[in-house]
Parts: sequence; C-alpha cells; structure tokens
Amino acid sequence: MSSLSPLLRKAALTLLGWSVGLTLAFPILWTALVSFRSEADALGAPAAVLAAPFTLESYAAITAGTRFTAPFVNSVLIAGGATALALLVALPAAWALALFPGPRTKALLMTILGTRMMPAVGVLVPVYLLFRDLGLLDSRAGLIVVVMLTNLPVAIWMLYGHLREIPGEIFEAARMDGAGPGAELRHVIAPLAAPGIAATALLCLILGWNEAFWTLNLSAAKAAPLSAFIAAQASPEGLFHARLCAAAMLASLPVLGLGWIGQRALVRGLTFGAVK
Amino acid sequence: MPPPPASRRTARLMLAPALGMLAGWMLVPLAMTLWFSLQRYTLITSGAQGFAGLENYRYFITDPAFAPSLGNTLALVLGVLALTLPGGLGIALVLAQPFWGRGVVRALVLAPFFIMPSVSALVWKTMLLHPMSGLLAHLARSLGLQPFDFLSQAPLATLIALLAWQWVPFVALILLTALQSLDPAQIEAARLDGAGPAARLRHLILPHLGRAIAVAVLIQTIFLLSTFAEILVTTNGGPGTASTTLTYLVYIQSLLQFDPGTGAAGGILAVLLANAVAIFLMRLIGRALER
Amino acid sequence: MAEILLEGLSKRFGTEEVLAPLDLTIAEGSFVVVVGPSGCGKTTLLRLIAGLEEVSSGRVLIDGRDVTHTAAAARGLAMVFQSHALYPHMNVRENIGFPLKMAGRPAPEIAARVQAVASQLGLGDCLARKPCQLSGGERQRVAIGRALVRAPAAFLLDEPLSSLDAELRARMRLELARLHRALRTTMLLVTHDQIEAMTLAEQIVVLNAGRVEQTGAPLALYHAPCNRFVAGFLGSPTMNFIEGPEAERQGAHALGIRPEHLRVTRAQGLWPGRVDVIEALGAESFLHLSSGQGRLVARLDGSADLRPGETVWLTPAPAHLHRFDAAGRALPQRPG
Amino acid sequence: MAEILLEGLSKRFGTEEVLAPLDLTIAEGSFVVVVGPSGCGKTTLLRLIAGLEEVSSGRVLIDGRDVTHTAAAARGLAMVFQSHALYPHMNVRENIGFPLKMAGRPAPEIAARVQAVASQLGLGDCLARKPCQLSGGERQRVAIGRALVRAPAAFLLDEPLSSLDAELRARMRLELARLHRALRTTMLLVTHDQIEAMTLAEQIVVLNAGRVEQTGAPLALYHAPCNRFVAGFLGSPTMNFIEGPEAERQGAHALGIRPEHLRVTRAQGLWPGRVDVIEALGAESFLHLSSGQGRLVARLDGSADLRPGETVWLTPAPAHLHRFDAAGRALPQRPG
Amino acid sequence: SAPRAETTITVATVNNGDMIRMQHMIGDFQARHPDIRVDWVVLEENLLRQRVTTDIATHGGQFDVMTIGTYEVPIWGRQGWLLPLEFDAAYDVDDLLPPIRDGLTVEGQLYAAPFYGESAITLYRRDLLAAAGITLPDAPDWDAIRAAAAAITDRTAGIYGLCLRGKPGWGENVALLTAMANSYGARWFDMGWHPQFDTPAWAAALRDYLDMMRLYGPPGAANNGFNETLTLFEQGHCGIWIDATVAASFVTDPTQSSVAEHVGFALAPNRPGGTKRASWLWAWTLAIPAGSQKAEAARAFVAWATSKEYLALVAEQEGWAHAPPGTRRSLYAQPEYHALPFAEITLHAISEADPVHPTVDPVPYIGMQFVAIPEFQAIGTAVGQQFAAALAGTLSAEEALAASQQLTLRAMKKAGYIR
Ligand SMILES: Nc1ncnc2c1ncn2[C@@H]1O[C@H](COP(=O)(O)OP(=O)(O)OP(=O)(O)O)[C@@H](O)[C@H]1O
Ligand SMILES: Nc1ncnc2c1ncn2[C@@H]1O[C@H](COP(=O)(O)OP(=O)(O)OP(=O)(O)O)[C@@H](O)[C@H]1O
Ligand SMILES: [Mg+2]
Ligand SMILES: [Mg+2]
Repeated sequence: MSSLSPLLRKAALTLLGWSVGLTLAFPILWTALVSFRSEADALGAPAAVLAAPFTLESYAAITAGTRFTAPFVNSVLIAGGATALALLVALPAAWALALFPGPRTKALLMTILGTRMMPAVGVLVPVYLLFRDLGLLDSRAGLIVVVMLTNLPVAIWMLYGHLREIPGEIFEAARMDGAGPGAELRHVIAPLAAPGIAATALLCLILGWNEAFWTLNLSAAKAAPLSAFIAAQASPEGLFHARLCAAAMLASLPVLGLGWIGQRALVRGLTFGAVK
Repeated sequence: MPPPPASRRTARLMLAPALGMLAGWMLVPLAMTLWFSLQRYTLITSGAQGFAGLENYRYFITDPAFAPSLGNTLALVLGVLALTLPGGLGIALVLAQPFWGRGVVRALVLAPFFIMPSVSALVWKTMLLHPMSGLLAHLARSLGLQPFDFLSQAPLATLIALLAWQWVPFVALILLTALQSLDPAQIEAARLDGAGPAARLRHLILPHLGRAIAVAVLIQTIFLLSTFAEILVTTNGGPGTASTTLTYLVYIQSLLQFDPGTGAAGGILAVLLANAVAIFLMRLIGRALER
Repeated sequence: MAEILLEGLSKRFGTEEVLAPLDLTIAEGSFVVVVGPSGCGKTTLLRLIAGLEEVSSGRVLIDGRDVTHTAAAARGLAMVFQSHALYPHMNVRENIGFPLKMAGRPAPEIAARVQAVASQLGLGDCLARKPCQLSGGERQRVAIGRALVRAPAAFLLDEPLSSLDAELRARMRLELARLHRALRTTMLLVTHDQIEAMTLAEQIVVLNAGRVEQTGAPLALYHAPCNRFVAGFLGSPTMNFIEGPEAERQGAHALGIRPEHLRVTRAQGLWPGRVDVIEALGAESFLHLSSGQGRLVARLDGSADLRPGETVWLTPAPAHLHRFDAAGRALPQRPG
Repeated sequence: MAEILLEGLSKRFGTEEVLAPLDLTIAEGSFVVVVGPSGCGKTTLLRLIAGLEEVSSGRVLIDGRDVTHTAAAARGLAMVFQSHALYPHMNVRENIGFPLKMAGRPAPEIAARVQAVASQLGLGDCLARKPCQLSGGERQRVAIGRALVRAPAAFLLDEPLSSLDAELRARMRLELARLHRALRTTMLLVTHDQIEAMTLAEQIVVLNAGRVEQTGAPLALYHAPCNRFVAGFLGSPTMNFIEGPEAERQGAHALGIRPEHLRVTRAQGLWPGRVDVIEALGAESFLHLSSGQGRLVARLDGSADLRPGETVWLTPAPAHLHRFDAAGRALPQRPG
Repeated sequence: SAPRAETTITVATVNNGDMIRMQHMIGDFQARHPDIRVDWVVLEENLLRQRVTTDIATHGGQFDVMTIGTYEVPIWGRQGWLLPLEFDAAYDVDDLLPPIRDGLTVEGQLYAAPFYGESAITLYRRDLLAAAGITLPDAPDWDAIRAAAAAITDRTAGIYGLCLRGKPGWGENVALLTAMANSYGARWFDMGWHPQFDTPAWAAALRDYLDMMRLYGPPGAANNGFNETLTLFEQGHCGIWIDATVAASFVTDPTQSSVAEHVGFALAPNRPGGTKRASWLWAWTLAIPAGSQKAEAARAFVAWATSKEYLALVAEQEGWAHAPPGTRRSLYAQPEYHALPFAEITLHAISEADPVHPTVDPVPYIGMQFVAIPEFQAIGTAVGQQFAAALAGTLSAEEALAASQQLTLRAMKKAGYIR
C-alpha cells in the first residue's frame, strides 16, 4: 500500500471494507428482506423473493396484542439491568487486577473465567431448585442476577485487558493530583478506558439480550424476554420464513441499533500522546 | 510497579464484590452438581434414588457418544478459533483504516454477533443451507450443480462455519478497540525503521494485540465449549454423533433423559475438560497476559 | 549522504498554519541544526521530511528525487523521536536491532552492531530491559541507538539529548560530531540547547512561528543576526535590548548588546546600574541589573565579588552593539 | 511548606539495588536540586517520596509524620513527571484544573486559577487542545502547570524544563525561583542542567549510582567538591583531570583543573598544547587540546583567534588546582 | 380495570396453529369467566416439553395448565403429577374418541383433556399419479407406494416421489420409522423388555425406508421433520407423503398450499397382507399439574378449550376446516365438517388406531409411534440419530441397527428393566 496515492488507497480500502461487511451481514440483510415479503413469496427462488412486493403482514402477525411488547420490555430491563450491574461490579475488580498486579493475579483471572466453564445445561436442575426455593422463578430480578453473573467474568476480562493498555503513569499522576480511588476511577479510568468500557458494555448487552438458556428456563409468563418470544416463533407447524424473519428482525433491531451507536463510540479512539 | 500497601487494601476491597458473587455463583451450583453427580436421581422416574457412587460417571463415560463428543468438542473449538482469529484480525485492520462509509461497514460487520444464536442457526439452516429451498441450493442449481446437503454431509464443518460467522465480529471488535490504543508514534518509528506492512503487523501490531488476542481466545473458547443452541437447532448433534459435543451430550442426559445425576456427572467432566483446555491455552498464550 | 531540498513546504492542522511555505536546502553531508521556540514547528518540519505527516503544499526532494508522496519507509531516513517512540514489548537489544532486522541483516551481524552501538551509548547493562524499566535518559539513548545502528541517507534527530545529564550530553555531542565526521551523513538536528546548536551545526536554521528567520553558520548568526528575534533567541542569557532615547541617539529603534559585551566596573562607565540578583554558575556569573536603560543582564567570569543592592557602572563594547529598526530588522553596523 | 526527612531509604528492583540506603533532610521551605548521571536513581528517589513506589527499606517522614505507607494521594505533594503523564482525554484546561477539581474547589475559582497559571506559562492559546495536539515543550509546560496550580506541601519536579528552548527555559527558571521566593514551598527538583542546578538550588544533592556523593550549596560544591566524581560532574565542560608525574609531584594521585582556570597564551606558560578542536559558542569558546598531560579543555571568553593545529601554552591557576587521592577523595588545598 | 379479585392462570402451550388460534379465541373464555386472566407461555415443542417437565418434576409451580402429549400423560398421571380431571355433564366426556381418551386415562382416571388428535395417513398428488397413469388404493401397501413413487419421481423437475421424515428425534423420524416397523411386524421390545433392533423385521423396515428415500426422496431428507416436509409438499416437490392426519388440513388450504386441489388421501400403508398399518396415534392435550394453586380456574379453562362449544366457536369464526380435529365424535357428525375431504379418513385412521396393541407381536408397552416409558425420550433421540446417520449415508442400515440395539440395551439396563 506504500506507493499508492492516498486517494486510490482509500478507494481500494473502501471496496475491500464494503465487500467484507456486506458478505458478513448478508444472511441478516437477506433475513431483513424476507421479513418484508408475504409468506408465499418468501418461499420462492431468490430472484422471485427479490422481486416480490413489500408487505408488513408478517410484522403485523407477530406483534398482534401484547405478545411482543411485554417480552421486549423484559428484555430491555434484563439486558440493561444486568449490564449496568455487571459493569458496576466488574470495573472496580478489573481496575484492581490491572493496576495492582500481584503474584496471584493470573490465577485469580483464570478462576474468574473458570466460573463460566460449567455447561449451563448441566446445572439447570440445581439452579432451578435454588430459584424455586428463593422464590425467584419467573422474576426479572432473578433473571437480571443470573444474566449479570454469567456475563461478569467476561466483563472483568475485557475490562482488564483494556485497562492494562493504559500507561500506568497516568494513574500515578492522578494520585499525585489528589484523586482517591473513586475519583481516579471516575475521572481518569472511565474516560480513558471509554472505548474498552463501551465495547464491554456492548458485549454484555448483546450477550444479555441474546441469553436464551437461563432466561427461557427460569421464566414463564411475567419475566419472559424476547428469547421466549423467538422460541414461540420457531418452527410452528409449517415453515413460516417471513414470519420467522420478522421475529428475528424485531428481536435483533434493538441490539443492532445499539451496535450502530456503540461502534461510533468505539471509533473515538484515544492516542496516548501524553506519555513519552 | 508493586503498589504501596494502602492501595493494595483498596484493591482488595474493589475485588471483593465481584469475587464474592462469582464464588457464590460458581461454588453453590458446583457443589450441588457434585452432589447430584453422586446421586441416583432422575426426574421422571420415581425409581430407586439415593447414593450412586461413581455409577453416573461410569455410565456417562461408557456412552458410545462420549468419545466422539470429546473429539467433536475440540474440533469445534479449534476450528472456530482457526477461522475467527485471522478473520477477525483482518477485519479489524481494515476497519482501523479510514475509508468511505466506515461507520456503516462497522455496523454491518458486527451485525452477526447481535443476532440470537438460535435465530442465526435457524436462518442459516432454513434459508441458506437447506438443500431444497436454501439460497445456496438455488445458487448451485442455477450453476447446474447438485445442491450440497451441508447439515447431513458435513455437519461439524457447517457448525464451525456458522459459529465462526457469529464470533468473528467479536474478535474483530476486541482487536479493533485494542488497535486504537496503539501509540501511532510507534508505527511511525517502525515505518522509518524500514518495516513494511507485514513486518509492522508481525513485530508491532501483533505483540501489541497480544493480550487482546489472548482475551479473545479465552473468552471464545469458554463460550464455544458450551455451544448448545446452534447444535440443537441445526443438527441435533447428528447425524449419528457427527456433531455431538460434550455439552450437547450433557443436554441429552439432563434434559432429554431428565437424569440430572448423569447430567451432573457429565457437567463435572465438561468442567474438567474446560479447565484442561484453559490451562493448555494459558500455557500457550499466558505470557501475552502478563507482559 | 543525501541532499534534502524543501520547496515551498507548508503544513496546516485544520485551519492553523503551523509551517508557512518555506524553502530550504540541506546540503549533502552537512550538519544542520534547527532551533526555535517551543511550538514553532520544528518537530513538524522533521515529520514532513520523514514522510510521517502529509504536506499541505510544496515538495520534498531527496537527492533530486521528489519523495513528497513516497512512504516514510522508502525514504531511507533514520529518525530519533522527541517522544522516543520505543517499542514497549521489545527489550533494548530488540529495539535497537529492529531496523537491521527489517533490513534483513543476518542475526550475527545484528548482534554485533547492536552491541557496538549500545556500548557506545553506555547501554551495555540494560540490553535485556524493557523500555518501562529504563530511566528517562536510558530511553532516549535507546532511541538514538535505533537510529545510529542503521546507515541511512540522513539522520533526523528531534531533541535527541534533552534527557541526558550534562556530562553524558557533552559526550554524546562529541560522539555525534565524530560520527558525522566519520560518515559524512547528512544530519538534521532539532535542539533547544545553545551549546549543541553552536558546536554541532555547520548551519543553523532559526525557526519562529513556522517561518525561517535566518539561516547561516553558527557564529555568523551569533554575531550578525538579521533581526531582533534571532539576536534574542541565540545566546544565553539572552541579548539585552534597549529602546528609548539612547537607541534613538544612535539612529535605531532598539539597541542590542549581549551580556558578555557589557563591561561591569565599580567606578566609571557609561550607564549606572543596581545589582538585583547574582546567578553564580561557578565558571561565570550572571548579573541582573536595573538601570536607566531598563533591566539588563551582564556576564562575568568566575564569581563576582559583588552583592545585590550595590551600584556598578556598565559600558557596552561599541563594536558589539547591534542596532534594529522598528520592524526588528538589523541595521548595518555603524562605522566607528 | 514541609520538611521531608528520608531515613535509610533504599529501593531494589528485583535484586538490583537502585538506591542504597540514604539519609536526607530537605528543610522546610528549601529548594533542593538533585543531580546525577542518567540512571542514577533520581526519578526513583522522587517516586519514593511521592509514594508511587514502595520502599524496600527505610522511612519517609513529612513534617515529622511517617508517611512511608500512606497513599500517594494523601501525602499532599505535587509532582511533575519526567514523562509528563498528561491525561490524554482532557484538554489543557482540564489537565491543569484537575488537581483543583479533585480538591473540590468551586468552578469559577478553578477557571480563574487555571487561566492565571496558563498565561504565566505561555499556554493561553492552547487551553482547548488535547495533549496529542501539543508540541513537546507545550506538553511539559502543561505538566508544570498541573503542579503549580495547587498549593501542595512540597513540589517534586522531575526534569521539568528539559523540553524547553533556552529562552523559555531561562524564563521558567526565573519563574520557579520567583515562585519559591513568594510561596516558600519546599521544592525538590531533578535536573541535568548545570545552570538550573547552580542558579535555583539552595542545596544540591549529587547522586551517583544510587548513592549520595555530596550535599551542599551550589558554589561550595563547585569550588570544593569532596571527590573526583562531584568535581567532574559539576561544571561544563567538565574538569580536566591530570594523572601521572605532574600529579605525583604535587603529592596527589590526580590533579583537577576546570577549563576556565587554564590560562591560554600564545607565548610562555607551564604546559605546551596543540589545539585540536575549537567550539565557539559566541560568548565563549572551548578549546580542546592535546598536551603532555593528556587531553585538556580550556575555556576562553568570546571567540578565540586561534586555529586547530596551532600550539599554545597552558597555565593552571594554582589557587584552583584540585588534588585527589587514589580513591578519588579530595585532598586539602595545598598551602601556597 | 375491574377491581374484582382476579385469578391469573399461566398456560404453557406449543406454537402450533391450532393453539395459536386458541389464543385468539380467548375473548370468548374471558367473557364467560371475567374473573380469570390467562397468561400465555408459548414455546416450540421441544422447549415446551423440557420446560414443563423440569417444572413439574421439581414442583416449580410455574404453570397452571400445561400442553402435553399422549406420551407424557400416562407417565405423569401414574406419578401423581397431574390432577385427575372431572367434568360436568355438559362437557360430554363420552363424546371423546375412544382411542384418544384411552390414551389419556390411567386406571380409569382421565388426566388430560385432548385439544386435538391425529393419526397417520398417506397424502399424495392425484395430478402426478394421474399423469403417470397409476392410481393408489385407499388402503395401499408399501409395494404400491414404492411403485407409485418410482413412477412419479422426476428429479430434474424437482419432483420427489416419496417424502418421509428423516430428521432425528423421537417425535420425528423415530415416530415414522416405529410406525413403519410396526407394519413390518417389528417391535421395540419383547415382553421381557429386550430391544428388538436385531430382528429381520426391523432390518427389512429400515432397509426399505433407506432404499426408497435414496431413490425417490428429496435431498437433505435427514434434516426434514414434519414442518420441512410439509413445506416441500405444499410447494409441490413431493409426490407421496406419509405423515400425521393434521397435515391434511394444511395441504388442502389454498392460502398456504400451491397444490391444494390436487391432494388425495389414503390410509397409512402396510406390508402386503400385513395386519398392522404404519399408523400412529397422538394428541396434544391440556393437563393441570397436581400442585396448582388455581386448580378451579385451570379446570374451567381446560373445559372451555376442549369443549364442543369451542369447536363451534372456531367453526363459526374461521370455518369448519380450522376446527381442532381428532378429538370428538360430534365434530365428525357435523355435516359441514364431514364434507371436508380429509374428515372421513382422519376419523377412520384414529378409530382404527390401537395404542395398546400397536404391533403384530405382543409388547409390554403402550404407544404406537413411541414407547410410553420415561426413558424413551432419550433412547428414541439416540436411535433417531442412528437412523438419520444411515439416511445421510454415514452409517449402513446394519450399523445403525446394531448401534441402536446396543445403546437401547444399555439404557434399559441402567434403568433397571433388564439386568
Ligand atoms: N495534531 C495537531 N493538531 C493541531 N495542532 C498541532 C498538532 N500537532 C502540533 N500542533 C501544533 O503545531 C505547533 C508546532 O508543533 P511542533 O510539535 O512542530 O513544535 P516544536 O517546534 O517541535 O515544539 P517543541 O520544541 O515544544 O517540541 C504547535 O503549536 C502545536 O500545538
Ligand atoms: N521497573 C524497573 N525495573 C528495573 N529497573 C528499573 C526500573 N525502573 C528503573 N529501573 C532502573 O533503575 C535505575 C534508576 O532509574 P531512575 O529512573 O531513577 O534514573 P534517573 O536517575 O531518573 O535517570 P534519568 O536521568 O535518565 O531519568 C536505572 O538504571 C533504571 O534502569
Ligand atoms: Mg518538538
Ligand atoms: Mg529520571
């Protein structure tokens, strides 16, 4: 790329970037397209699907009544609540691990990740019993806690990685400037690790939003999130491609939107010009 | 730089909530699972219940699907990693450069990760891969080829492709964020030192990304080891045992057979496997974490 | 060993013009030092030559070849960054050896050359350390080593000695001079150290707010600055400027006289002055005085046996009086 | 305005002892300058006092209070980092204002004080810029501003002026001196600049390889160094050392004579020497000579009308001859 | 809105068309019982089964009404997990089709009320057969099926003579193959609970199945379950399809099927001269877990949803074709319903079904396309994998049967049926 003129280089990159992006997103774009076709049109050959008329009937069908809104609200509360909680707990932990490394730090990090190693299917019954006895079955609070706990190790790991990237002298400067741990976290770490925190929050949101095992198995009617909504759409008698696609789009749009906003925050990379 | 003790106390205080919660979340179910794994305990038969010793483990290990499931699990994890790491790195490198519409492309690239796994699996299965109505089948036929029945003929490879598609944005995202903390002056210095793009990648960018890569590998591995919904939706672990993983076998035991005892035994075995893999990985990439 | 030619080179960051279009020839094998106040664009100039910054207008030619749009790596220049820009994950040995590795030199040769450069720079003990384990001066020396280990077309050195102690700095200065004599590689050095500028340069370029104020041999600039800025910028303590009736009497807007050209006597002299502060450096002392001509600084050899508050007489050496017009331009020396 | 007491303070990194156990008293309100070669432990010393590094042994007392295990933030000291350590996400205004914000000062007060400090440092134009948009000198001034804006118990300044040009440096030097006179806050400054050390310090601490070589007033150290290291380290160009028969004749292992104490004459003198190099700085010139006593440097006022290759005579000023024993210790001045 | 004390019941149900329709009809129930609110938990079949089983086995108490199949009802009823159902006279229990009702009764107690029922039939394309110049008898045997399939298969045109389930699962390919094996004289277990996959009858059934699917089946059949095959058939890719009776109402629905007017029906096939057809019996039923705190409200709901009035309500609002089939004699007595092309044959198939004597040789279990023991889910799924592998070509028929035999034996030993 060295001797290419900047403009040509940018054009080549544009081409490359767009083809990668479109290829990766193709299944989703196609899903979106099919969701706007009638059920009969959706099953046709690709060319026919492309040419078929636009319709919102599938969306209308699956959003009838409160079948969508209630799970949607639950998903927002659960994913959002779990993310907020996870960050709240993970940020100090990651800070401590990253900035005060000791001989046991690595082992501790491994242990933290180790909590994710138990396959959920293997512990469902014990956890179900636990939830039953605590009266947490089908409650949003219970789901928030579970989703938070499943995401916590990942959050700590991601944040740890990002915090380690920040040059240590900046924290020292903050300490010299009289910042206590709280102020340091708020004024220096949080903004400096912002891209990392944003990435972590985004990841937690996505994982929480898409978490389907615990949310499905520990909820019934009141706390059921969108994963349950999707499970209600998948493979009824007959294949309803359009309806399935519409459901998939509806369930994914919020996170897709978040991703759209989130990636903008991520771009705001920081250059560490301050440190020699 | 070893910190003064005062800060170390604060550090411990900061760690406490997270460690406490995780310990609870890990230890309580783990203890229960251990206990269940030693019990004769099935949900839908009221047959003899009680202490079973290692019977559950014996039964799980002698399952004819056990050996293939181990192989499949490892193949799945390694296969996905082999695809997502280079792929994610390439994408991150492209996305780190300025070009027209980069924001949109970023969103496009990240999109697969945003879709619920079971939905992705359904979409792939019914709309892309289906040998009659799938897009690829249409494509093959329009080229005069016989459509390939991916899920029957190459179930594991197809699953790996599907999972790689889901996870490559994650890797790209992590590496992209890490790329942005690379001091541009270093790249400039390397350019002056005569390092071409490949050399810069190898000697500067990759070492800088070391920890991010390690994080991506570990997190992915942990998630991949417990892959479940995708298998359930696409292949049900088959045909035969061709795509049965350890986790899926545990699922069969605990939630199809409703035999939490044996399922728990399988769960404990899965934990052991995950730890073995993790320790192996730590050996491999641990140094990147320390730096 | 290259001639560097800048033609109408300029640089804007956004709307701010950091370098005004400037023309400059750096002769093959010469040693040019760029000086100027902080923020005047010295680093930017080097980065433009290196190809790290895109030019806003103008051309850069190396040995007659237009490299304005050539990638940095292909220009064959070596640079010491003001911020060092060491590779944090490589130890000192790897940092210094990196350019050679990139050039595909065989490992034994790299090892030998790194060893040589490191001991030349007094880094022999730290070869296995990472940059984060080095002191500031050690880091800077690694940055220098990374440049010295190569055989580039030209060296671009951005304040390469700023973090070194006086002794080491003097040694490094001589080392650079020796190197330049031996290799005759073109060198472009940015510094804010007077001694470095005066002793190393064959030619000094004085930059101010993105503009070249004057170019010339060190002593020529020192003795015949073309304007008040250059006069004031070279020399430390800075030149005394006198405005008012005394200047007008001599047909100028301002007079300039360097501290060492003010003779200080207990009795008799041209202007009386009161000693405010005495800075004793051992070999010399600086007298800060208040006089009818304003605040003045005079320089004395050794320690002065004066005390603050004393009144002394000051006499400028007429041959060393500089005269400036209202725009700051130097006026020709007055005959007599 | 605090007294800082170090008792048996030492620091090891792994097995390497970077600071040997040292005792040091920094009197309340004094201005102490620490000098020493690169890598001798100056920064480490400051970091230990600041509480950024854990001591390996010994105690740090501030105003009699043992703070060895007190957190950095609670010690009430302000520090300028050698590497600046600016907050990259804050602009200049926020960087400077940060300590005040941490102290919970009201916004208008912060704004006013930041404004004052910034204009004092010549940063008025860059207040809205981020660190990555600043030149090296501007960054350093921001780092200084961040310390100056506070009213700390003491200032710890790690080479705060190293990236500034001579003029600015002189101005900042005077500024620091003025500030110290005004506030009488204890100041501990690390520098490798002779002028800074000599002019600012009430007391100079010479550090070498983690050990204190000598402590004392600047001129005392300059004129009566207690050993060869201190003698050679202070003063630039460095002192000439002469070993061999001439030294033995004077009852010493080595003689020391500063360049300014070597009189150079065309005819007549003690030792003949051949001029190798002439470094002309304008106000003065350094002559590098080869003589029977080895290589010598002499200092001349103004420009010397000598040329390389010429032979001259050198005469040391007897009153300024230093004598050292084989261990490098200074021997008492010879009567006569 | 109404300040009256309200009972909220949670109904867990599958997302099949008839159940979705039930949700749309809930206004009628609400009108009759204004003090009962209904919360729905709608899930796809496998998930629903997993959820309700976990819940009922651990007494989680999250559901007041559960949608379960004829497989679970006798097992759960025997465990005492379900509330015995008693209805008033207006409900007319005797109107329920006897084979269905028998399947839901344990020791004389009804434990679940059928919402809809089904058996198996042969669906075929009259137009294709006519074009090929053949006809299919109303009670075909496998040879006739094979001959017809051979005659109409045209791969280049995307027409596949025979579509059968191939997707692994005890409710998918195992259901079909069990029914088919029954017609070949095979059985799962002998009277001593010994697995019978090593018998010639099983070998013949599986070999024929694989043979026909290889020659006349659609590509990717190893992933085709009921849904996938239904879609294939509706799109005109299938000549003959042997599957559940409910399929009849879908493929004849012109809004959904492109071949609606060309579908013919026949009974499920048997072996030439055989006594058992490849048929089955299944019903989705509503049951109330024993622990429910709201049994009264739940019972009211179950009664409403499985009542004659409900059938009439659906018929009135959506047409008779959409009434849940296969549960009540009275439905088939309705002239409008009887006139539907599939009504007669569905009734016939269901009435003929005999889950207590599903096989030629005697068996110790109940169930035609399944074996009503708790272990069957897991065994069936594993066996289904073997069959799917055979269909995908990764195993031979012999290997698949041997593996099935072995794993079934193992599981039966573990469960203590045999030593
Ligand atoms: N990326 C940037 N965006 C905006 N302004 C910039 C940027 N980089 C540098 N500048 C400004 O350009 C001017 C020249 O910067 P430069 O780094 O060349 O100065 P310098 O002469 O090297 O100063 P110093 O001696 O302090 O290092 C400064 O005023 C600086 O603030
Ligand atoms: N983290 C560390 N691990 C190992 N050695 C270290 C570490 N930090 C500093 N050192 C070593 O300790 C010695 C003293 O370092 P220090 O930074 O105090 O030097 P300094 O006197 O400030 O030098 P300079 O003038 O070059 O800044 C150096 O030799 C340095 O290499
Ligand atoms: Mg600069
Ligand atoms: Mg230092």
